[in-house]
Amino acid sequence: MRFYILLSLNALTVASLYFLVASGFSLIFGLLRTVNMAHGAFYLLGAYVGYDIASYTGSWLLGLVGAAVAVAVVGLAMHLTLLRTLGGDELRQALVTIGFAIVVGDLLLAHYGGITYQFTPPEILYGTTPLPVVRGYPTIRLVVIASALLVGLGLWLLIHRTKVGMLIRAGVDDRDILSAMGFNVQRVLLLVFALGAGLAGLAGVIGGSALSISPGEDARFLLSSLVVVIIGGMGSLAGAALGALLIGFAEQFGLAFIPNYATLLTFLLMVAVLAVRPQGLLGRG
Amino acid sequence: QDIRIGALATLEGPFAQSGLDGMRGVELAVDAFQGQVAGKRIVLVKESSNAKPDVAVAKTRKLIEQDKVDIVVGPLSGGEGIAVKEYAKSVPSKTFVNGTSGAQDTTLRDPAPNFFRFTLDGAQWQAGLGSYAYETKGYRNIAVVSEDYSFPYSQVMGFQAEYCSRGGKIAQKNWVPVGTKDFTSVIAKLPDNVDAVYVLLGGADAVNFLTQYYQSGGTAPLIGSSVTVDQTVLSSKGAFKNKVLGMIAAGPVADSNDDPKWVEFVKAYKAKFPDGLESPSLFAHGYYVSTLAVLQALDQVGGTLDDGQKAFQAALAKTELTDRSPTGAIRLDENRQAIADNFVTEVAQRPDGAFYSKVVKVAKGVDQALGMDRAKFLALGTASRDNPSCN
Amino acid sequence: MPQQFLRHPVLWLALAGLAFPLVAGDFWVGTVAARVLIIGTMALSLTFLTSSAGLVSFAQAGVAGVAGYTLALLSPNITGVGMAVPWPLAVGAALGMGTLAGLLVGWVSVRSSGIYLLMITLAMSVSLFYLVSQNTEVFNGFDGINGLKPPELFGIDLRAPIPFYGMALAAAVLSAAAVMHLDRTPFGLQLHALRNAPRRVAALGFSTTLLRIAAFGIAGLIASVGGVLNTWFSGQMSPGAVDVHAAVNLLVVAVLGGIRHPLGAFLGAAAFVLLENYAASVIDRERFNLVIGAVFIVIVLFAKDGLIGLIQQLRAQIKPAWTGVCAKNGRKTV
Amino acid sequence: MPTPPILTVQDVSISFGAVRAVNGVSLALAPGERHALLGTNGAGKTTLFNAISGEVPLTAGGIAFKGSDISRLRPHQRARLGIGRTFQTSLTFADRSVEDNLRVAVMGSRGPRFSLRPWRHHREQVEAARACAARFRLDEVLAQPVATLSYGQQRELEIAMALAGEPELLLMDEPAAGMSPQGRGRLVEILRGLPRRITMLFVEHDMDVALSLADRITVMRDGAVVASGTPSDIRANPLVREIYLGGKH
Amino acid sequence: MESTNALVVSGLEVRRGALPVLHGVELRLDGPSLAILGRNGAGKTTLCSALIGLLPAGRGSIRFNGVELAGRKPHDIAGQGVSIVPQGRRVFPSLTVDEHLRLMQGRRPGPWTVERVYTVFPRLAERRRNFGNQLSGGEQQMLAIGRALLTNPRLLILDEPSEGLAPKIVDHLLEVLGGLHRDGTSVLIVEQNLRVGTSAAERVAIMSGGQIALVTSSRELWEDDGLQQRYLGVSAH
Ligand SMILES: Nc1ncnc2c1ncn2[C@@H]1O[C@H](COP(=O)(O)OP(=O)(O)OP(=O)(O)O)[C@@H](O)[C@H]1O
Ligand SMILES: Nc1ncnc2c1ncn2[C@@H]1O[C@H](COP(=O)(O)OP(=O)(O)OP(=O)(O)O)[C@@H](O)[C@H]1O
Ligand SMILES: [Mg+2]
Ligand SMILES: [Mg+2]
Repeated sequence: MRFYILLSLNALTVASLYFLVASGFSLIFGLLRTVNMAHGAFYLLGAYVGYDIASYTGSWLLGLVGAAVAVAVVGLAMHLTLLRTLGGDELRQALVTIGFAIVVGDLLLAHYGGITYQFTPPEILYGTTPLPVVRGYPTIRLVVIASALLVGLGLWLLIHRTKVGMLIRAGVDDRDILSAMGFNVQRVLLLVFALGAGLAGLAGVIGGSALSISPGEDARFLLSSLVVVIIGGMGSLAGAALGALLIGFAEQFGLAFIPNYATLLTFLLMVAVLAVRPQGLLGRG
Repeated sequence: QDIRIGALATLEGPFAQSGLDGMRGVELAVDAFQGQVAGKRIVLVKESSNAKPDVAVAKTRKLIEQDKVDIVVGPLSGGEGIAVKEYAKSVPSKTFVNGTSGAQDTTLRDPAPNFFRFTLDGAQWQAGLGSYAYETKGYRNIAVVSEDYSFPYSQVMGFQAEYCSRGGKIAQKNWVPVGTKDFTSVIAKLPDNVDAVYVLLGGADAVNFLTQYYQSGGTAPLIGSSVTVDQTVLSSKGAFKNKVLGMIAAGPVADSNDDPKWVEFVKAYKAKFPDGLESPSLFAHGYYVSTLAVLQALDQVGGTLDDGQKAFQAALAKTELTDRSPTGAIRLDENRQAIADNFVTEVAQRPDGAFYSKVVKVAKGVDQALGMDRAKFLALGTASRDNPSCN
Repeated sequence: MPQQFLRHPVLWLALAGLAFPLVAGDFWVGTVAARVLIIGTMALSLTFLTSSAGLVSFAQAGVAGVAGYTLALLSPNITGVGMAVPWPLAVGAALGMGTLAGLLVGWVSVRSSGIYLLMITLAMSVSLFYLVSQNTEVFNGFDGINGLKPPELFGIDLRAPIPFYGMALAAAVLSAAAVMHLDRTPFGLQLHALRNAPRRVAALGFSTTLLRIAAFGIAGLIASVGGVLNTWFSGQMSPGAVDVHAAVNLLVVAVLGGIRHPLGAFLGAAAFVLLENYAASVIDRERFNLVIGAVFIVIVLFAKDGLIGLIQQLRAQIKPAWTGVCAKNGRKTV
Repeated sequence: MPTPPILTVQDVSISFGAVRAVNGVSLALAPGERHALLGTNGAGKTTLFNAISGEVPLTAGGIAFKGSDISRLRPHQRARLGIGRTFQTSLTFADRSVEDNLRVAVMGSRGPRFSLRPWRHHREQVEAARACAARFRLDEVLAQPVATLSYGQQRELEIAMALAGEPELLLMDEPAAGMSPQGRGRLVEILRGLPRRITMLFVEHDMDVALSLADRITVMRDGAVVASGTPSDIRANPLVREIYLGGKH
Repeated sequence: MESTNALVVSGLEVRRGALPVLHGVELRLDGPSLAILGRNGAGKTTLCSALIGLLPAGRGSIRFNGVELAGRKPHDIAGQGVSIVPQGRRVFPSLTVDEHLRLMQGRRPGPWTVERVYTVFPRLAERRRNFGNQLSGGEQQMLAIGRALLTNPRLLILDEPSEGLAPKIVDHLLEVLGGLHRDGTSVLIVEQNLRVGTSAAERVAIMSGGQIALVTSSRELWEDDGLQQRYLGVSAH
């Protein structure tokens, strides 16, 4: 019993982390219809920058905020310089972001080297929280779950309860007409891009605290974001949450029971979902 | 005329740090000869692979065909080694000296006559550890958490050769896919009653495992493989380190080794690479001794390579590193595989707070059959998830 | 005379390919150029899918990998897996299995389009990666299958640089010619129609399912040709050949070269292989990924239709008479 | 005994979630009949068309073509049986030329459907495509990509493509929409000139076009049929005047 | 407030791709309304797109109430009080009917509210939860019109608004358009349907080959078969 609860908690943690990263990815896709292949690089960049800020100021929270802001700015810059000129050409946008990701990844490797970094979050976050049945659970992992809930709720309100959300969706459908109706689509676009990138940066710090930071994490989280968002349905926040949960559980239970083929399982799951529901679980077809 | 040496290591991806350190080893060795041998200048050509065999072969081909190197030192990881060895057979007039790749079959089965390995293989790197765990530490029943590919398989084989033959039991083996980052579910599965957990993970995976193990309240002592608590892990930034004090592991190098040649080597390393690791890793060491051997043999044949490298290869096969080796004598067996010393270590902390591995036992002159009868050892077959079994 | 014109590009490929060994050394021929042709052929399968049927697939490297693994398992190897059969049989089986894999990809993804198609194909290829890297019994896991060699044919050792190159060139030219030919047939036009408006295609009486699966099958065959050559070329087959990077690389190659024209695949492959080998000499050896990334960005930003587009533009300026040719089959959208 | 109907729509209902778009509609078309389907916006006309051509599944009821049930067939199978259609919003192959569009349309019914032989072996189809273009005066823009045509020209191509397949039953969803008065005149002329072996069912909001083409008219509102009869019956029907035609007709 | 808006287009040239489509369009709208008629491909949609800024004006000027619109961004032009019902409707598939309308509400002050649109097109109220792609063609057209009205424009451009609408709804639309000038809104309507075009506006401009060929009063055109034959190739009678 304890084992299963632990497994579920682990799955929840992983799902939360995936959701945190994937939500920004989904958001950016939602507006730009661009598969931002640099999203993993944003994550990693946020983690490293956050680490520097946190160790310089001694405040984990400052690291968290600073990373989000810094990566949002980088995202803005990337959008302004690289993406905007490409208009709606999705394939080329994807390619440019791949190039950007390679460059960022290499610069990070040059600067931070290949060693593994780990945050030293405040003592209260780093310890163990007593819980019934499972006795104790790492506090930082509970923090991951909580932040995913917070971010999810915030984004949901933004998209479904505010005009900005409608704008985002309308912008996906027909940018020209939306601008002809008097909206500065470019500005909304920029904002959303910055927000999505900032979320990746934030996730970097949280992920770097719960797990660790090292080269290669960018590709890993890019892939996981893709899987999560695709299974759930592109551009759907609830879909991303559902996708993250599915993958989190498949991964952790797989790891416990059929470790050899655990990852294979998650990808086969994705194939199965898409073969049956080509637009993802909650995507509108 | 110059002598051209190609150095192949992984400078990208998760193994980038290791590759970098390997390259440092090559440079140190060339420095030890003041950049020339028998009056000929040594020209180094570096090339990067990414731990993939096909890329390693492509880059090796490039070194040979395009950069026209005479000798290749490398590659770094297991699968690459076997692929390069196979390629080596097609260019008998060039010489290949392994970097740190530790797959047994690179030299154990179907070896290439022009492929040399002056480092130990994955199984040899665990020599001494099994008996130390059983006898000195008194572990009788352990669990294994390991990455799921050939290098850890052979490390487990090396460990079991001593541990199981003395009567040690393995309660559970967990093979996790390479690249797993969250081990908590594996940790939750570990039996409560084991004496120790034998961890065969490297780099970031090791850091993650160690952190998660202690966060999850793990108390059983840990045993490490050759890469679990090396300097790439010990010098990483993280809070897990206070807990790993006293953890035992084994490998071809130890950070603190009283051997004056080792001390000298570390000094040279730190002087040349102030921003390198706290202490040279097994990668720096492996590439260092391999390059040293090349240079020493070249010296012996007066730098002649124009006989299709025959004389040089013959000399290399007989090369023994004694004075120059920082880790004790190294010589080759009939398959051109190293017989050398291996170190059992314990994690310790310096007064300045830095962590290091300290030698607690030396396994002398470890051969590829791990002291067994060679025929019997070969009959065991290739190491795999459940071969050999522990009983 | 449109057909004569259409044939031109492949003719160039063939002529340039035949002339190359006369001016270049063994390394350039046997290693660089042969690799360009191999990667180009694999990327061609993607170019074909995308430019004609509008299907973007991340699975082509995986499909090539299926062919590669089939060949490896049916050839003598030092890993001791599989069962060796005469090489023509092994090659035939490899091409067959690759085509089947292509058909399977098409069948499973038949209802997906756009980014979803990209992702379901990616998922399939990643699944293959995890299967072969985790399965030790058949595929020997992470380490793959080693010690594979091209056969001897009529006393010619295909391992030697020039013969191997010749084989790769023949395969590339044939594949490119096949793709160009398809574009001139009703089937080719039907694929174009499918790309534009699948609903309409169905309403006109075509089975869109069949058309799509057929396109994937053809692409699978082309990718398999590349896969077989690649296995011989690197002498081994391991999961690395079917991992995400391999999948992404093919897309990069296809887009760099220009996805609207079959020759683009080969141009892209040339750029890619050269970069891979020589980016390191441009700056510090450890930082060559930086160069690669930057070059991608520059090419994608400034060459709308990839390198082939650049060349067409250049030619348009030099000799306007030629542009008609390329614009005709080069321009697929407005 | 009258000839058996070529198309029978029997008690068809179609729901989208809570919206019942079509509600128990029955319809029978005699061979050669030219039948107009009128109705208020959102009455379910397009939905009914989609059901006949196989794009939308039936919630209830059945559809028979030439005496056999086709409710379970996929769209392309129905097309091959001889049902051609146009779409309310043009669906053409935007980046191909007008001629290419028509070639595909010709091949749909006449084949070849999967030929790997180059075009020079398919003279007949190429000729048929050109002839079809000429009929709609699209021959001037034959080589132009469809995306560069004006809206109205695209509408004309839309119809031309459906006719190119020479279907036995032709479904047209607002064929005249977007066409200039001149184009409408031409369209009516072309459709009237079609041989009687082609049965037509069409939706049209332009009364002039509808009345000058149709033998019979069915009027729908909110998913159900409210009136059916000859053009003059319908024109005189007070309910139709009230809910659909308004004052000016 | 009666409409006192003035739109003056002079020497307007616009390309589509490499192809010049408008060749020096001269047009004035200073009354409440103007209809533009012309054959398919004459350039009407191109003109509308240029007016709202979706296509760049190559040469020439577009002045609205004295403000130069040429060269401005669409959202900027919309900010000047120009709105459009585009050809082909182009509603947003991922917004519900209600969201379409609420998104536009309150951008500019004026008489149009979501409720008023629902009163004008009751059908939309019945379908308020349907997404844009779950509407019939005519419903989409109503939504496109409602969406544009909600911006409370001073100049409303309608590109073939009667397309797909049932005759009765067309009549209704004409009434609505007829009342707009009282709110200070001028109407520029492109039509294929001669009856609709001439009833919606007092004056008509006939476009041909990318130029304005004739400007006349609606009544004159409606009654003169010869004129219709000459410029439109048909007559309504
Ligand atoms: N996917 C859908 N989901 C929900 N409702 C839908 C969907 N598609 C259509 N509807 C509704 O079904 C009804 C019938 O639509 P249909 O398109 O058949 O009307 P129509 O008679 O063709 O109208 P029009 O003359 O305006 O084109 C409409 O009220 C529409 O809102
Ligand atoms: N994207 C485009 N690229 C090139 N040419 C185009 C494009 N769109 C339209 N054209 C051309 O511009 C001309 C004018 O088109 P436009 O759509 O403005 O005509 P219109 O008067 O609105 O016709 P309709 O009544 O059919 O809507 C046409 O000849 C058309 O072929
Ligand atoms: Mg309709
Ligand atoms: Mg128009």
